[in-house]
Amino acid sequence: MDLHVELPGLSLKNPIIPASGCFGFGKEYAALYDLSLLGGIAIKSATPQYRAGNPTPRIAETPSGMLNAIGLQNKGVDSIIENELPFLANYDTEIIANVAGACEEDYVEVIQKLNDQPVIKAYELNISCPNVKHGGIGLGTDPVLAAHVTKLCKEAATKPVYVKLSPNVTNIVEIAKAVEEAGADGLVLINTLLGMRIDLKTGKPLLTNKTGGLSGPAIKPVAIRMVYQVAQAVNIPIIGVGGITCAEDVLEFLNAGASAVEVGAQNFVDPYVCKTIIEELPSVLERYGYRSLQEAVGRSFKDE
Amino acid sequence: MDLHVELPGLSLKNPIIPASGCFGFGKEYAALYDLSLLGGIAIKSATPQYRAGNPTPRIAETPSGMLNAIGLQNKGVDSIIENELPFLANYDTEIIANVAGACEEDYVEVIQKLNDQPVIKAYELNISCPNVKHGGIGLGTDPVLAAHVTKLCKEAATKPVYVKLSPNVTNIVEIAKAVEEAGADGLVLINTLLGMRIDLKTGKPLLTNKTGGLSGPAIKPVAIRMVYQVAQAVNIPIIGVGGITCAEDVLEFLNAGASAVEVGAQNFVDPYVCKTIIEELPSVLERYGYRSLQEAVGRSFKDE
Amino acid sequence: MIQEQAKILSNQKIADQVYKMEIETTLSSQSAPGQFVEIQVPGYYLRRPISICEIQEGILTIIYKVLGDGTKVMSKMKAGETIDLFGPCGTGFPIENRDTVLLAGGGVGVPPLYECAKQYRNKNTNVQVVLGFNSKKDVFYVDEFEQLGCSVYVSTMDGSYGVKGTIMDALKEHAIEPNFVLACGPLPMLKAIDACAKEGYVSLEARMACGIGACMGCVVELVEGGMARVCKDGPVFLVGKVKL
Amino acid sequence: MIQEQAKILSNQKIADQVYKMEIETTLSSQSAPGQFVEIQVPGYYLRRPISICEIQEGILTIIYKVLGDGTKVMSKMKAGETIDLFGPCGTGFPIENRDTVLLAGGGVGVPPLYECAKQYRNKNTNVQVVLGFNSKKDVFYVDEFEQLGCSVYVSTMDGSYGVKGTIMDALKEHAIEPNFVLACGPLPMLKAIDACAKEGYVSLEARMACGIGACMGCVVELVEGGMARVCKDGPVFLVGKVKL
Ligand SMILES: Cc1cc2nc3c(=O)[nH]c(=O)nc-3n(C[C@H](O)[C@H](O)[C@H](O)COP(=O)(O)OP(=O)(O)OC[C@H]3O[C@@H](n4cnc5c(N)ncnc54)[C@H](O)[C@@H]3O)c2cc1C
Ligand SMILES: Cc1cc2nc3c(=O)[nH]c(=O)nc-3n(C[C@H](O)[C@H](O)[C@H](O)COP(=O)(O)OP(=O)(O)OC[C@H]3O[C@@H](n4cnc5c(N)ncnc54)[C@H](O)[C@@H]3O)c2cc1C
Ligand SMILES: Cc1cc2nc3c(=O)[nH]c(=O)nc-3n(C[C@H](O)[C@H](O)[C@H](O)COP(=O)(O)O)c2cc1C
Ligand SMILES: Cc1cc2nc3c(=O)[nH]c(=O)nc-3n(C[C@H](O)[C@H](O)[C@H](O)COP(=O)(O)O)c2cc1C
Ligand code: FES
Ligand code: FES
Repeated sequence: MDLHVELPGLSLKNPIIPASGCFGFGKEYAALYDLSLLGGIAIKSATPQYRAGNPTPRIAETPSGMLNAIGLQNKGVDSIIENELPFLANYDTEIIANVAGACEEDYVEVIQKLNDQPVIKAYELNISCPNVKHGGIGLGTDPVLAAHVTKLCKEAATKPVYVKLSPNVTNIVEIAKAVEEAGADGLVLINTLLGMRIDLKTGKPLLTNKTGGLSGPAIKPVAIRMVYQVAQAVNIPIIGVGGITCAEDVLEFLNAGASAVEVGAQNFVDPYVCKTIIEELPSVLERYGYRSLQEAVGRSFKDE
Repeated sequence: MDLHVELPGLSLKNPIIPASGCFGFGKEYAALYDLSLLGGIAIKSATPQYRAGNPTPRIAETPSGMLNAIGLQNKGVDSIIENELPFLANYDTEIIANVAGACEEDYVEVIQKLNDQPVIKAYELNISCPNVKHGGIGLGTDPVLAAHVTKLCKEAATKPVYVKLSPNVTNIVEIAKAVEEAGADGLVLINTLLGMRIDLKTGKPLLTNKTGGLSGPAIKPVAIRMVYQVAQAVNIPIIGVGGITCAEDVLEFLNAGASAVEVGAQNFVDPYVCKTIIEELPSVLERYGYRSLQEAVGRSFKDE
Repeated sequence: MIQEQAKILSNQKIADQVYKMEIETTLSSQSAPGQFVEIQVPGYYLRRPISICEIQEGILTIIYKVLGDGTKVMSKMKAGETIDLFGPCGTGFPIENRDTVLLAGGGVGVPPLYECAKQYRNKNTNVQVVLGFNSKKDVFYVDEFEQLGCSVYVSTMDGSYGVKGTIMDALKEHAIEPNFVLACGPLPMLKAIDACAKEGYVSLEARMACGIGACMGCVVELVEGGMARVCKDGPVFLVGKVKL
Repeated sequence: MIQEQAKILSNQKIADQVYKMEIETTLSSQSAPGQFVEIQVPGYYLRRPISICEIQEGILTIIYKVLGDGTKVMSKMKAGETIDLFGPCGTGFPIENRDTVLLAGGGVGVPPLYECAKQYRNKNTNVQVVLGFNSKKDVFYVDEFEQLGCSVYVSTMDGSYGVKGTIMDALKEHAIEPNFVLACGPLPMLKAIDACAKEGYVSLEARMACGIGACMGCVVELVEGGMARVCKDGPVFLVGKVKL
């Protein structure tokens, strides 16, 4: 079965994309399998400057999931252009640059620097970072702020802009619509849920950063719900993320309304997971009676 | 170790309370162990009238958790007073009446009817119901609405009022503070996260109600985070709920800032779980060096 | 009701995707035909309800079909390992004084009828059994029912064994009157039995959480109005009692 | 690196809460001393990093302490069962040309030093081994190191075996010079070694997610500035290289 998916700026040979922060810049996984097998790769968040990230421990396990508080550690956009993109140019896969920052100007700066990098096919705005200028409210949790940063990025960008939304909101549809109206070419749903674990030995939070982002199978029902709600409310494509471990999970996201998916934490558990899913997806689609991938998209809310 | 906890209206012999909707009115579990062992019981939500609830299927399994869409099925407050409370009066445990409704008047009506029932020691307002009058916004997701229903209930109630908050909000602290200011005697954190599963065989939501409430260990990190955030912002006690399966989990909630806890879905998995936790809690507290239960409360954010 | 880490005595395939497990457990002393056990499958959150197929001293037998992840894990369990049981749950089939009883089972609805057949045969009741499957490869327990002295009739959808068609076709073919029927199987079959049986009981399935009547997850509507819990008030209901 | 369902050959207790597991695996052909494997424990999400203790043809040995839920499950695995391994991960201890090497291990930091000892002894290097434990009941592998022809010194915190105190006390007591040291153990021990060793390597622990260098979960700060990944750039680092 043909797994091809055409999205703004992205011509994906299949809908499987490793999620940002869960695949580095591909080098480590390239030692395990050919990255050209992948539909695309969402590379680790880039900020204008080097960021050391949060102090360790940054990782905690949870039931069917994990918490991370990496804190956007990255070498800064210039170093990424110099040291990471040339390697990725060797592969026939669509590279999505995940863009982050502490304020709106940061997003614009990163985008301006990446605009003339041909290996980058689209941007994904990570607006879930809780440390921003605007009175401590995350850009991603307020529709007005989310729309504004989207608009600025769209003006700066020469490539399509996807916005990756935070699930830690009362009304995901409202934010999705605001971002669509501001010109977003697509949405990525969802980033991590805000969670915490306490180390019983000390009685203190296990992560030095105290809270962390919850990902893994535990959050899949929340991600599916949000994709389902948003897909019915917007007219731009959705890339689904959250707890995917197998081809069946991918089908669930497609049914919920996603056109493609990103696979995050499961890469840590099963380093071959993306390759395996790509191999198994055709037979899973056939088993459930689909003649094309497209037929599965949004089936959960479409009349038949 | 003495496990006694004194909370407004509730003199709990231990901090373990089966959560509303997960223990019915106690009858079924009374066949398994003596309910007088329990600190208290949060009984199934009561509404003014009989409610049939949602069509089935109402239950779906998820990784480390489950979805439910019972839809507040209950026989109405009058029937509960007549048929359920007399049985509960036989036990030496503190009964918390969980109160729900489709509008503010419903809450007040239920409370007025329960006020002269001596077996009820406190109210717990379930303001997470998404079907209310106010333009489809849940009472529990808007600080102004949440405060208002709290105020009305406090005026009507002759017993302490706890408010059970929805985790499906951008800013749990804001809502908790609004509710505290409106006179709440305590908080219960958290109700279920809104989630969904799709049945791959049909491509449609597995639950007839489409979305359901996610509970179980999967949501514990979110619950711990919210208890931790709210405990530092309010001066009323918190009852922690979400994913508790064992005495260690209880300690984690105490450390996060809860004074007592409710145990929900785990009753289904292990029908003796509350009894077991009560038996094991003293030795778990001792193992981690506590001389009293109180020492553990809020340790995660207290200087030592 | 008891929760127990019970010992698996055997776990063998008896038809396509269908397994029979014998379990050494004290639950057997409390069990009645038509009741079920709730099984904790390692790695999965909710317990799985599975009917009791046979009750012996200190031993319960269950028969289950691999339908999803949990039953798949169960099918890999080995004799000697333990399995976490809770039960017996629910209200089973009453054993009444009757001359003749017709047992109608479809697919994995067959197992609970076996203990019914045994107990009715012990009372010297005349037991007719009609079993419906999809295909020959799915058929099981025909010999076992015959060895109890039952008259057994089989139907398969594809006609590869017995009468071609449903149980209703087998009843017609063999001119069996559904006077007093105990039925367990897929919903369309139960509807057909519920409509034609003079008297009897049907056993239902539902997605369950608690399995003991506390959560209201598994309800069915009653014809007379109101709700009943499949796990507690059922799974066995009088014919004509519930809206199917 | 390979992901494999490998066969457990044995899994035995060798000290208080400490187990030794022999695994038949093709990973062994790629493994070097100081590298680790990532173990998938059924029922738990993240893999557990455990050092390689010994490398034989087609066999890896690991030694692990039951510290939490995952290692508890591991301790119950039986010979003949399979275990899901990924690895070998990380950059291990280089085997250099030296006259004498001092191996310093604390608690479950001891295991990776065993393969180092073996490979250095194969080169006829003079190998001194100093092992630190809490108490006599925790001591393991003294004989095994001696059988390789190493000089072994032991310290216990309570003095119930060997020198009372830390490894540093044992070094002082036996007047051993920390010239070229390979160390693995708890942070305070590594700090002490890092401070006094002329040359050598320390092996670190960190909470890991990916184990292959992609997630930045396990980083340590470098003395020269910047970050290194324990799972990929380490776990073995040159003495003096990282901020401990
Ligand atoms: C009272 C009762 C008696 C039963 N007796 C038998 C029996 O004797 N033999 C047999 O093979 N099957 C029986 N079933 C059906 C059996 O419970 C399901 O096939 C089984 O739960 C599927 O589990 P799974 O993990 O393989 O499927 P999954 O799809 O992975 O299960 C996911 C969740 O859905 C539930 N679920 C899925 N299918 C069903 C179903 N058909 N009915 C109820 N819950 C379901 C599971 O229990 C679990 O909670 C019975 C069901 C009920 C309610
Ligand atoms: C490179 C490396 C090599 C190691 N080699 C050994 C060894 O040879 N023998 C041995 O006994 N132990 C070793 N450890 C420590 C071992 O990884 C932990 O003891 C183990 O992960 C605890 O798992 P658990 O499920 O029992 O604990 P839990 O507390 O249930 O684990 C929860 C999570 O925290 C992680 N975690 C908990 N403690 C540690 C720790 N100390 N270090 C890293 N992650 C931790 C777990 O991996 C898991 O992700 C090593 C650690 C690293 C990083
Ligand atoms: C260790 C780790 C690091 C992450 N870093 C980023 C990041 O830099 N930028 C981003 O947008 N999302 C980041 N994420 C979120 C993931 O891309 C993904 O949205 C989330 O983990 C949910 O998917 P999953 O359940 O498949 O992991 C990170 C997740 C993990 C686990
Ligand atoms: C089947 C089911 C029914 C529930 N019914 C109610 C209810 O009637 N009222 C209420 O306030 N909460 C209800 N809840 C939510 C629980 O009380 C609890 O807040 C939630 O399940 C999280 O706790 P847990 O993870 O321990 O289950 C219900 C939960 C479940 C699983
Ligand atoms: S499953 Fe809970 S009431 Fe039946
Ligand atoms: S654990 Fe992911 S980089 Fe080390």
